[in-house]
Amino acid sequence: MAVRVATADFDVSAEIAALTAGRTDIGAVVTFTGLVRGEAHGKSLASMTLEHYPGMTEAELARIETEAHARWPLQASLIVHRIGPLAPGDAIVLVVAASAHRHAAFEAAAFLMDYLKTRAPFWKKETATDGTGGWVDARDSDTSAEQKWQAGQ
Amino acid sequence: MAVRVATADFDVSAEIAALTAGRTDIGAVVTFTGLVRGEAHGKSLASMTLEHYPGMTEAELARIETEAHARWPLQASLIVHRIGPLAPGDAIVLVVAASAHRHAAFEAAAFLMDYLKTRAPFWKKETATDGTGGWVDARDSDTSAEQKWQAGQ
Amino acid sequence: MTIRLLYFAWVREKLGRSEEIVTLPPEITRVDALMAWLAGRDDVHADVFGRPGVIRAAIDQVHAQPSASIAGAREIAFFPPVTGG
Amino acid sequence: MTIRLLYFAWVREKLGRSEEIVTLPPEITRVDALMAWLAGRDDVHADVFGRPGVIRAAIDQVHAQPSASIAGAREIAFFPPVTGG
Repeated sequence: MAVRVATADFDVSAEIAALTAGRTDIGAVVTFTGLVRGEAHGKSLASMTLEHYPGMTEAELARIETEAHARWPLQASLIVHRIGPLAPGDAIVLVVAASAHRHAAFEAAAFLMDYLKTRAPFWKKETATDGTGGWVDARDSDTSAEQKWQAGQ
Repeated sequence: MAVRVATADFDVSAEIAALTAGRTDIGAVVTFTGLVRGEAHGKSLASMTLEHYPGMTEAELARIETEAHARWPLQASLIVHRIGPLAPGDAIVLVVAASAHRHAAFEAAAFLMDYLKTRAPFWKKETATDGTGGWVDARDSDTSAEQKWQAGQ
Repeated sequence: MTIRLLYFAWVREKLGRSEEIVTLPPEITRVDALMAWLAGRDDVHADVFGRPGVIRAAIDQVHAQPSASIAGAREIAFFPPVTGG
Repeated sequence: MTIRLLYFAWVREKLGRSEEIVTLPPEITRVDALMAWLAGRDDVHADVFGRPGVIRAAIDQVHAQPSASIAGAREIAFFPPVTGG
């Protein structure tokens, strides 16, 4: 289990290699990479800045990871979230879940993202190419995605 | 959409980069990497060989990929499957699904793996460290995983 | 009770500060009471803290409901619903 | 009707060949009839093809049910349930 908050980009292959190095008990590795899209709310995006709550971010991501390990038999997991200024096409977040079997890895990775989206203290501020912008509103669909897990589905 | 059958290993980062290069309409990339586990059916595995049906393999993987694109709004996808001799820890298969949003990418990647497991003409032959071995039997759980999608769940 | 308050995203921007140390009257024992007390400071604070459900709180870096007790807390953060990932 | 037959995995190993070209009698029009006809060749073929449900078939590289027509087929493959991934 590991969490990391960084301005630097990440390398998916290197992270998978680090998690699986020297092990032969992992049969399935699922990764999720979130990218900045060039269009948001009908406008062309110029840039985005991610603010977070240092200390709580790491603590909350670790709690989310612990919860995933309690729910699924995971051999390893990783959450990397970038902060600071980002441009369209840039990677924002990486989640990796490794298990003996694929369904646990898929479900745990989806769970980690759903919980991260509603619980990890990050906030996005967008600037459109027309100069307008502001703080991104939370999406109701993210809250319902998290509640799905709480209902045990 | 792309499928590839190869003896060579793959690089997850390079494949993600190739699928997303020059695009800003992808917000979510999910990858699944299948690895050879060191223990199989209670025995320590020495090696594994993958046989396939050249021609049908590529055709069937392309049909599975087309079905995924019909079910989810995907910007890009990739299936890479290795053949020939493999050792514990080696990568066997890579599935990548890219979409604007994460739930489509997660579901499509899981679907691609479930269908690949039950429909793509690959066969594994295992050799244990004690010299015994043979062709791997299909798992009932893989068939039920595929049937879940047919039932529309 | 002396406590550290932290503000993030548009809460921070509207208040014009990222943190402050405050001394609370003894009758302020829950998150919602603290928000009502802050809302009474001035129009800007009323705009930020006077609409229940719009902003979230964390006590010592753990998400907290409006009804949560703030007894013994070292830091309390206020922020909009999170939008990372 | 002349047709190419392909065998994979333990079907290939038990039969000792990976492919053959056969000429079918005209009454063989479905996958299951072809399997019964192959099972009648000898004990080895009976062991492989005489247990319905154990092996799978594909007609011209598309999965086929036992009841599928083989009319016009160029190649028919027989193999165990797949185990890739």
